[in-house]
Amino acid sequence: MILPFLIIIPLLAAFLITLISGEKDNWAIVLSVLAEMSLLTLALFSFFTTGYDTFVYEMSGWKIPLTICLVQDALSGFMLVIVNLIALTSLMFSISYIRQYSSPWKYYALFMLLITGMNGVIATGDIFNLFVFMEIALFAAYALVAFGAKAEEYEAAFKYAVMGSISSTLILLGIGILYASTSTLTMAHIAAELQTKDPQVTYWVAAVFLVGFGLKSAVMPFHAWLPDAHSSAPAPISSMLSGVLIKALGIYAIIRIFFNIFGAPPVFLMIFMVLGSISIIVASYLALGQWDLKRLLAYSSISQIGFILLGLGIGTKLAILGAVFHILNHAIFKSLLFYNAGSVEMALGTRDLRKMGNLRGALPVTTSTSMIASLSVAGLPPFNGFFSKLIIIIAAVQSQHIIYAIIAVIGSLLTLAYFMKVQRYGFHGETVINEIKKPVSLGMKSAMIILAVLCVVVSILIIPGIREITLDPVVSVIISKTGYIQAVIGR
Amino acid sequence: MKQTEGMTLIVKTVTRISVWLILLYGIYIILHGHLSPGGGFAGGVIIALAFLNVMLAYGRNFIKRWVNIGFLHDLESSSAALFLAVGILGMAIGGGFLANFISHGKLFNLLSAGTIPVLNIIISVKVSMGLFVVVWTLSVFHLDKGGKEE
Amino acid sequence: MIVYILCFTLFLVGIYGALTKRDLIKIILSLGIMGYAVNLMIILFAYKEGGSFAILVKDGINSNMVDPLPQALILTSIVIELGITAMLVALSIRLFQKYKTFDITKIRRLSG
Amino acid sequence: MPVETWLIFILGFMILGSIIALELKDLLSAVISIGIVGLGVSLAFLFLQALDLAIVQFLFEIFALIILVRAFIGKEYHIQEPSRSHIVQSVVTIVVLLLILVMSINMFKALPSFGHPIFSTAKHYVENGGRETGAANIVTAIILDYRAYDTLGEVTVLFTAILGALTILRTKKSNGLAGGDNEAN
Repeated sequence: MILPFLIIIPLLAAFLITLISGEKDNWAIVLSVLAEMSLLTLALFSFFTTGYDTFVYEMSGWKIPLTICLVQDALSGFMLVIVNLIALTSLMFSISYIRQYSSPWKYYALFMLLITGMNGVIATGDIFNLFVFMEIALFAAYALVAFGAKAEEYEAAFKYAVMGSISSTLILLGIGILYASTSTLTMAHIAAELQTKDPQVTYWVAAVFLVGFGLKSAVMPFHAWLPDAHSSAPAPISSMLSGVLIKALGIYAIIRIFFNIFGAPPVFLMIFMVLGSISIIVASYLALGQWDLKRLLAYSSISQIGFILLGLGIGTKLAILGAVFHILNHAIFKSLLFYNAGSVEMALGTRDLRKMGNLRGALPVTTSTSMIASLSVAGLPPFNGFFSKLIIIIAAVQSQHIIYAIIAVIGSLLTLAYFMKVQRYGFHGETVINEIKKPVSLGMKSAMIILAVLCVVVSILIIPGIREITLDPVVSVIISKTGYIQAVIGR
Repeated sequence: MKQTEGMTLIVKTVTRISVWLILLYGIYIILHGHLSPGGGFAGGVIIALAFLNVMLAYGRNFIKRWVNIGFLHDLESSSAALFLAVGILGMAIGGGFLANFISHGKLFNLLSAGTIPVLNIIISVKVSMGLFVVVWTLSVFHLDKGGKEE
Repeated sequence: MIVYILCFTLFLVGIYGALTKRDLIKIILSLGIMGYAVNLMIILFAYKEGGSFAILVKDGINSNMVDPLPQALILTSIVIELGITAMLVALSIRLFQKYKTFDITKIRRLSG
Repeated sequence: MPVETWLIFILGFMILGSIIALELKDLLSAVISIGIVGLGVSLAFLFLQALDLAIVQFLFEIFALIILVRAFIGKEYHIQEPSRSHIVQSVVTIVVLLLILVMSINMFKALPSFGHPIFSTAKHYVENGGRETGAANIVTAIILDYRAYDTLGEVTVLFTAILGALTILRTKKSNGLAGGDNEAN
């Protein structure tokens, strides 16, 4: 019963914002923050009450497969918590950051629509509905990337929109062929039907989905749009895009479709491992050469997505635990790093690492939180990034994939290298900077501090007693593969 | 090139008659959406095209004098909110979100099928207003060529 | 079977345009072609031999109908396509205003 | 003539029209030939007994044409700018796409053949849709009753697209849409 509200609340907020808010007043901020706080509460509540159960909400009072259903299990609850947590901090960061643009209420309305789209994708149990809500999130993202109204932003948004549109059309083609061969749209029924059909169709559709969702999650051969889009957007949107959008639309959809519908065919796990390791190495290498802070972070996102995909591809219980944990960790530290970049950009008017200097005196909060985030993403103990990467590497060794383990280690070292570069040139350089154009506001500071604290606190999820109630149910949903059919149909 | 004055007198006269026919046809399509082909989307586009017809024939200033574009945009968002409200009512009264909670009536009657005609009307308002606002914005933007630098 | 392959060919023509054309308007048109092909493909899957439209008629029984569900999906898909067209047109107008060209090879301020 | 023959004819015509549209140098003609291809889709929908879709496709086609022509005419820009020809790239793309086409043929053979859908979920809609929802048009019954949630999503997509287009086109001095309050005169 909770799930419909996770779509209704942001949707209502978006419609009301466009109706009542004008240029000057603060209704948009009040409404969106209220909506987001209630969403986070609901998401946390749904995650902790679900456990190993699966609840299905059927729309319009009909039964599946006649209608659309929302599926609430540990995986969707987990993703909802991540999305809404990052969204809340992003809103806190936006309040003063967005004042520099005109018509901020449009920003908040689009932001709420972005949340609607992501929540809808995560909650739904119907494959066409997934497509529709994915489009909502993407349309909002295209407009938000172009929000700053600069030439580069339009260029990035156009590229993003073309790529997104190609991938969406591919996904729709895949959905159509699935419908033709199974005559249903509910994911659980599709999964049940596919087991009796010609595997050729499954493989073809899986290949199409791999390209489509690969484009959405920007794994390596399909990554071309990401560095432009994620570095051109306003900082809070960059953090939403890098932190959660590519995971909700890309990785989550890949998990649901490849594991729960197709039952994780070994060929595709192999492809995940290969694509993941290519992403790790090449994107880290490209990040090393960047001097634009936000572009560097965008490339870093690609390589961290590679870690998640590698963990999923290894496919053992431990590896999937690592991947799931890394989804959460990457959302937290990458969002924090984009906030850091945003506040530096606002304070100094540049994001070129060579033009920054020693910011310890001018921006103390930004500098110290960026240190935490950098160490975390580079995988140093005791921060959260260390544990998830360690788990993935151990799992790779355990399952005899020594080469992949070595690649992951090299990737972590490269990550450490380019974040040392960020720290060395960006925040602890020789020229001491004391003057800043615009002060970093309280909302921005508190958003950064919350995420920095989470970087440390989240590590405790790995402690056995806590892991059993948080991460283990999520892993069990993924690892049970087509157990999803039983959970949804045979209630 | 000053095109805000609209087209020739012949076009204007024809438009004055034809636009009402187009509107009538659109309304027919919307109201019979649950009985015959068509429905809210098709009808909404027809109504938007009728508005466009007026805009092309009489020029933008004519529209600007008679209609408040901001109001059209508000109408669009409020109809979207109304759709959601019908859904929530369905949750409160009927079996689930967006349930058809009004009595279904007799098959083939104009007043039948519960919430379906209501939703058709809401959708048509939304679609027609939204599409008209988009074309309006595109053509207004074209007017101040070069735009103002942000 | 042959209609499926022809329809898929149309889809590939769209992909070809989207990948190789250098003009913003041509790219928008290519995306449109891809959309048409997918929409038509899904409706092809719905056709039933000798079937008629999925509307009940007052007198007489319309028993042999085509599959109505894909039609409902494609209605949604057409609207989504119109939305993406509107947004891409808006973006390309803005790009024209900033760069004074529609050629994507000349619009390249972002590196890599 | 059977439906399939008509469809092959229409599809061939559409493929030809698309290629012409993509290769034409004059952009206005290209836009119009895409419009004709779209009308071909509408015609195909009629043959496939999808009446609602034929109407909607026809109207949206006109609308998309108006948007494209309205937006690009008068920009002193009708002819595609001469650009470096990428013959190698085009050839490689065509070869790869042909390979994909050849590899897909077996998959299409494995699907239910044309005119014989599986019809399992749809069976319920067709048999009971009218009685259960009160709507004679089964497609309307699906989009506004059984799967109304999708339609809510669709309305939201359109809303987002329009808001997005307005956001992209907003000028600093509100042009009458950004604020919605300065048009009151």
